[in-house]
Amino acid sequence: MQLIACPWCGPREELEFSYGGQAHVAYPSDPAALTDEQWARFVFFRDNPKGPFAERWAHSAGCRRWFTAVRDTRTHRFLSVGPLAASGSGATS
Amino acid sequence: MSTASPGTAPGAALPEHPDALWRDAAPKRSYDVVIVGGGGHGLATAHYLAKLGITDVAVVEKGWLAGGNMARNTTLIRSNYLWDESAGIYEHALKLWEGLEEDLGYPILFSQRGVLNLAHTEQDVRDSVRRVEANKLNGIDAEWLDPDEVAKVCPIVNVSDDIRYPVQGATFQPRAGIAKHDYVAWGFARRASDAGVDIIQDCEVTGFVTEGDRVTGVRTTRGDIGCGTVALCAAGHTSVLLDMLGVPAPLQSHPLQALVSELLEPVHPTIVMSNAVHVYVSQAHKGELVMGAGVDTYNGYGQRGAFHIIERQMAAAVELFPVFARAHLLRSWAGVVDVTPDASPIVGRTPYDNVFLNCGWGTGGFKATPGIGWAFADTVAHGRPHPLIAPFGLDRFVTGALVDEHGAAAVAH
Amino acid sequence: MSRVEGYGRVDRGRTVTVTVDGTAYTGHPGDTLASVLLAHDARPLDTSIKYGRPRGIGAAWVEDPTGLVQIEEPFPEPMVLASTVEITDGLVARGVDGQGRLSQVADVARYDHRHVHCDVLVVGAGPAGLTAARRAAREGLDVVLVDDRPEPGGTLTGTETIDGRPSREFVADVVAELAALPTVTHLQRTTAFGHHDDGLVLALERRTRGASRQRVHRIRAARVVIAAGAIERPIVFEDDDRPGVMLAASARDFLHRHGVLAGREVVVCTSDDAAYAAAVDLLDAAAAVRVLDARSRVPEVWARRCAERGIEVSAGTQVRGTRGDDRVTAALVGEERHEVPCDLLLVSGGWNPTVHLFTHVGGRLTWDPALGAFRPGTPLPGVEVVGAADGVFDLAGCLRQAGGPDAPHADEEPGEPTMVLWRTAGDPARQFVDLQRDATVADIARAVGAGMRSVEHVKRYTTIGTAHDQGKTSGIVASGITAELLGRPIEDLGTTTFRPPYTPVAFAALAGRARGDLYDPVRTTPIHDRHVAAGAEFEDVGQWKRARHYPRVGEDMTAAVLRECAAVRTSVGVMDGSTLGKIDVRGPDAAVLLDRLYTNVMSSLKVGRVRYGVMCGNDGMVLDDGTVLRLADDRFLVTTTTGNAAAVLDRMEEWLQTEWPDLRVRLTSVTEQLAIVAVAGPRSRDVVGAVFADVDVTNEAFGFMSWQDTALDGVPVRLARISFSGELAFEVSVGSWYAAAVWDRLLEAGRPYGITPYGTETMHVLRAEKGYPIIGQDTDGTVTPHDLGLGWAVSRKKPDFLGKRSFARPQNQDPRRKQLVSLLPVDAATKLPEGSQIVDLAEDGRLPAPPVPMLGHVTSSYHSAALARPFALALVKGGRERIGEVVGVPVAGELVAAQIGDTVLVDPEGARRDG
Amino acid sequence: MAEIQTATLTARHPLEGYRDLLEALSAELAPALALELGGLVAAVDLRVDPAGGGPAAVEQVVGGPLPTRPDTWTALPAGQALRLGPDEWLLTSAAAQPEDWEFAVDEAAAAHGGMAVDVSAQRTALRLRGGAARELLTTGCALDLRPRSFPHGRCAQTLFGQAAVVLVAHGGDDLQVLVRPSFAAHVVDRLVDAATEYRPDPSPESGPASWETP
Repeated sequence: MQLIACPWCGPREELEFSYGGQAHVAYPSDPAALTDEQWARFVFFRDNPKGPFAERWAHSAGCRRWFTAVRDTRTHRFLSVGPLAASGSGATS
Repeated sequence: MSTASPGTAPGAALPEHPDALWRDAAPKRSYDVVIVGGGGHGLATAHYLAKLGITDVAVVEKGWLAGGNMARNTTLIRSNYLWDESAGIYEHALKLWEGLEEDLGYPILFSQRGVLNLAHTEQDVRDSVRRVEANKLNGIDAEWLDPDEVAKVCPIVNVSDDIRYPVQGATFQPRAGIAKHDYVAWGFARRASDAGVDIIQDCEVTGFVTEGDRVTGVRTTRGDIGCGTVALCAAGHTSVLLDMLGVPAPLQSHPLQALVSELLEPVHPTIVMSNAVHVYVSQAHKGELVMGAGVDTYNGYGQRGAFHIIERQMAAAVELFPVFARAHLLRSWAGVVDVTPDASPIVGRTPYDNVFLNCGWGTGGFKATPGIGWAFADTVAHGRPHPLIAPFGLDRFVTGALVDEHGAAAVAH
Repeated sequence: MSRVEGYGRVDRGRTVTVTVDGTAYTGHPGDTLASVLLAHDARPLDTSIKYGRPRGIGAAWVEDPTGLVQIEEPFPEPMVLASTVEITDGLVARGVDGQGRLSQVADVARYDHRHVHCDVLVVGAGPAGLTAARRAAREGLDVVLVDDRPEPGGTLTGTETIDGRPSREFVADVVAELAALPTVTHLQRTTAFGHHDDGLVLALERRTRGASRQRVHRIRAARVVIAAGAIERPIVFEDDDRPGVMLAASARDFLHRHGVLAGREVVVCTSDDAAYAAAVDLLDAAAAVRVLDARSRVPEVWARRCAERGIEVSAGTQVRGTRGDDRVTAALVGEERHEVPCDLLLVSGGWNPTVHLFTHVGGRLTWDPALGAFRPGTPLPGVEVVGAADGVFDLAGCLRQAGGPDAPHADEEPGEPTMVLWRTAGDPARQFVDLQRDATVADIARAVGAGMRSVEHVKRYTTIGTAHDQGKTSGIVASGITAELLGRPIEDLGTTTFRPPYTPVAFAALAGRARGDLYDPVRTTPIHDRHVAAGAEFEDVGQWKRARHYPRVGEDMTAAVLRECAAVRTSVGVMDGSTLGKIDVRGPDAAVLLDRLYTNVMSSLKVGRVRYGVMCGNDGMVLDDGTVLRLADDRFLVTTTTGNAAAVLDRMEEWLQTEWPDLRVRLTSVTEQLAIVAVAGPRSRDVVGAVFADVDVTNEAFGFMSWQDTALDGVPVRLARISFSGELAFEVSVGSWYAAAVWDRLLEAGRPYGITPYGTETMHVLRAEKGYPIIGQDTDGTVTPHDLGLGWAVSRKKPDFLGKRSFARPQNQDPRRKQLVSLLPVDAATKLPEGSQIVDLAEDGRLPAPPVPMLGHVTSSYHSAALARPFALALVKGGRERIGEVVGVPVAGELVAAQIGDTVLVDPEGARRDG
Repeated sequence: MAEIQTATLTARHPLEGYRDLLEALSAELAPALALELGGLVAAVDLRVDPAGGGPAAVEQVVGGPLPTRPDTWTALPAGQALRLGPDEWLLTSAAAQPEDWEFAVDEAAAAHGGMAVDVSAQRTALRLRGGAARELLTTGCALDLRPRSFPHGRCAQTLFGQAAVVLVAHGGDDLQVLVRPSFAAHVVDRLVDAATEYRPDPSPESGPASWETP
């Protein structure tokens, strides 16, 4: 169980956080204009790299703020955390 | 061959491995079929391809043979899935398991001791009855047991009301079982190797040579290998390969942890799964308790998970099985499972004419091994998806024809 | 008896009696089961798992591969090492032949956890660990020192000299210095068993006082100092598994800790200097000793000491095997295999640093040819390895490395390098590598012959290293022998992975306090006491306990629910709806947010009004539903289902924060701020009107799907005309401090009408009679609003909302999709089991042989008081087109005929909702 | 059920059923440990941009400074101000009625685009005092609660056991735990269970009984 540095609360146990998957996936500006395939790509497809991965996390048991992080999926270690990008952070479901 | 063979009850001595297993091959210039991934699925595919007369085949494995999820899983075998599509492939696999020892000429210790899927809430009960009724109509052995009947099948389950989430009943599939994973992998490897398949270890795929919509070669750390057809069987590492091909797939790789206890006198005659409290447990042949946990929440290829998940799992185990209190955790480990949005596998075509995909099995890969090996071999041999796997194509995410096992079955492992 | 006067730190003034394999033995406080058995020259403990060969005590601590016992009394505990069990009066144990036994009764012992934070954690209280802990403590740091043995000092025997004094005095001084500091926590009998990221080390304390038997310390340290020592390595030879074959340092340990001489006629075979100390010590304790050194050069200092004592030392000599029945009677020495009588054969093939904790966090090992061992390679940030764990095997070096500027001093001992000797010549089938698994060199040879090239494959083929000891002594030897057989350097092969835990940990210790009701919170509403007092039966809904029904004496659930249903349909009932999720949605863009989240339009809702809403995922499947109250232009109160309350709020926050941060909206959970009591039935107006006399509750003044604020004795209360039963109904919401009082007032006011508390089961029946779905029961993540007949709640006007685009996918256009319908058993008597599948009804009315195509399943099924018959809701393929058709439902092997109907079975005109 | 006969609506503490137990336990464990129920106080969740004039306007109304640093709190004349997030505070008052407190703070914040929502009954408070108080919390909370890391003036939203809590450090060994009412029993049950450790005779039947301790 590693420590994750919440940009607001500071380092806390991993258990306090929830995972939001890939970051920077923007909601389509006009879903109706998309083909079924393009829509499926947005709804279901996310990157799955072995290495650094930009992700969204929420400090759900703390300040409940979302933030972005870059994490190495080979080691599971966080490389950096930062506030959310201005837009297109990729809420998914 | 469908009954538990003697000597596979908990506490039995393990049979010896044979004196010869597989040839450690060096890559040739090219093969009719290159199977990427020397795990259970890759080896089973090679075996069944050989049975179809296709033996100019290489299985390339980046590490040691069957050292990925095959070496790390908890070996549950069952087919009591809700949807027809899932039941179809898993039941086909189960039937093959029932004859696999003979087919492979290898003591795989397939022990059909049944699986109980516990229900703890009213909704669990509804979901369970629904699945049992669907199984019956699909010709799969299944029954619903009330708590007293659960206790008869597995006397150590605490069916009293004094636990936080009392057991309301369980589904039971008597033909479910466990097998010895290394024996299974090695059995497939030996037969494939005997038939002429090259098994090439320490051979990591680093890229593909493409010509239009065909892949003509596989780049590896041991040189380029020409190929007629490529069959991807890389489980948790599939995305890494697909990224090389530029083929997107809705896969996410997560750690999945498991653990064993010391050897114990027989105490647990069946398999018990409880999704509500995230625990599944059986007692393996030598007597150790083998347990699996829930999937770790975040993506990771690290083959390790967070210990708090193990702690939570231990709490659940002691709740359900009070006699486990002083059993000891001997060893814990993790594999990398590739999960999909609907908790069903992705098998079938890719945008490349001669590349076939088999991935996304999540926690269900081991139990499917002979079934998918058989159907995937048929697919590769005939250049089209076998009907059993046709529902599992990538296109379902576009049409919306998902096979949503987590929403409905409440049974993920 | 092999007890030696003048040796050992056991308390000889007191006697403790234990029973092993039916024989009573006496020992002293400070003894272990192993030392007691050795003190009594006890017969072999057990026999081996595969070949039934006798096995005894092979080492003095956790590395022993053979001395396993089952504890029977005071409480059964499977498979523990005799060497680690401290004796207590009444302890009953027996040897284990392979499998432990679990107790058949529950363990009442208490286990707990504690989180600990420190600047420095030192693992191991041997000379290096004590020195490192003292150094850190003197710097003023918060220090935690853990050590798995009963007493500090590690393997210091007391014969060493540190800072010019006997080593045990040094140990006592350091311990006293640490004990005097409030910044130091020193825990003995505490095994650091797992090392995780960011300095988290889990340690199991076997407690000797306090409220729990064992405690897991979750220690988060800024710096972890691993001073875990080293494990002596055996040399493999023929019949090396015989009782009486022991690691050399363990014999010293038994002598100096327990005053037990493990043998009187001793042969020491070694390829390393350290074993000489055992030879000398045992001779000094009156044993006869002979040393066989596999190396051609004998270390000078030890040669001299041996000569002084008359110990015969044979250089360049190896042991080849043993003789004996139940225990060793002779060593077979040299190529000639001549017999040297002995009752104790001590072995030392050098040392392996205890690298487990270093590797748990990804530390890589490197082969050190000078040491003949794997040692920690590239350092890890925040982790230090000192002393023998780092391959520093001499005392002087350990102290120097761990001690810094004021390091304690010990004299250097010049010596000869260790010779790497995995095995001596002999019959591989009788050369045991893993004594617990009965695995031999022949097994490794077979594995290699079968094509195995990786140590992981060899491990799996032979099972070496998979037993209770996880290969503490056998693992690296197996790598070495495999390397030899393959003709490759051992550094190419490496080791198998060291996985947590370092030593076995009881399940219950890991579970800690999370057992019984503490396993998971039991959430109750502020009215819970009232339900208990009224005799309610409860059901688990998530973590909540909800009143399911309120049986009267003699009633089963069916009878109670029929009565409660009838009360609501004919008079009035009350239900506690406080578990519903409630979210305050505020800000100028509140309506915009809700329009994006709900399938229907919320921006057009007028202040004072209520609207039912449905939420879908991006995949177009129903996620949740509930009511939305518009409190002001910029303020809404949203309710969610009980089970989804947290998930819905989380999802709303996720979209708001990550996708639409430009929206000026804030979300606040008020789930527990507000209690809700539903008052339902034709007399509900009378009851609510009586309690809230200042509110005009007429239909004209207080219409359906509207809300009004009022007060009760000055306490704000909100009333809403919301019905989940089709009856005239009000929801009363109040700050939850006052919920029980409001409940009481409503019951009091309802007494003239026979007001009846009703539970979730009754609520489910009433809503089902009206065709209202329960999300999660009538849906399963594959159901759209249209499938539920909620197309009216899906806006056509809004350009987009979450899930809308998915409705246009081909699958969503399929007329054969499953749709929610009612199902009435034709016999008007059978209650179809929930979850039942639905099939076409064959002409003969029989269930065909499988496979049988399925049309859908029964999602809800009840007895109806209003209909005086059982009924069900079901998802059926193309169901709405099939209304009126009769289908079959397999129940206990028979097909029950049931007719498909519209979902609304009671009051289809909706006449009752206004009273 | 004395409360239903009174003329006015009676507020009931969510942990009322534990009051006697905690009093008895505190008496037994004094001075090492005291566990008390907090009072029912008005509380609002304040959301306002910290960079604008909102905080200052609210300070005027609540009569004290709002905390500026993450995970800290300040004392108000009759309550507390806890910084819960970048734009979020919890403001309590033992002197105001919940609806009045909400109205007052909301009015002040609204002028600056902020808002306040009544959450008086959304959390309940426990107080832990005594030399063992911090250690008791370490049985279920992973935060570093050493006095130097969690001194007077700090607060933190975190987990205790399976429950979300807000921990608040007062002077010395005096700590406050805020928890949702429905999780409060879980927290108290765990604390009471853990407090067994400090009893003069800590349950010999389940601890390391004499036959197991050398």
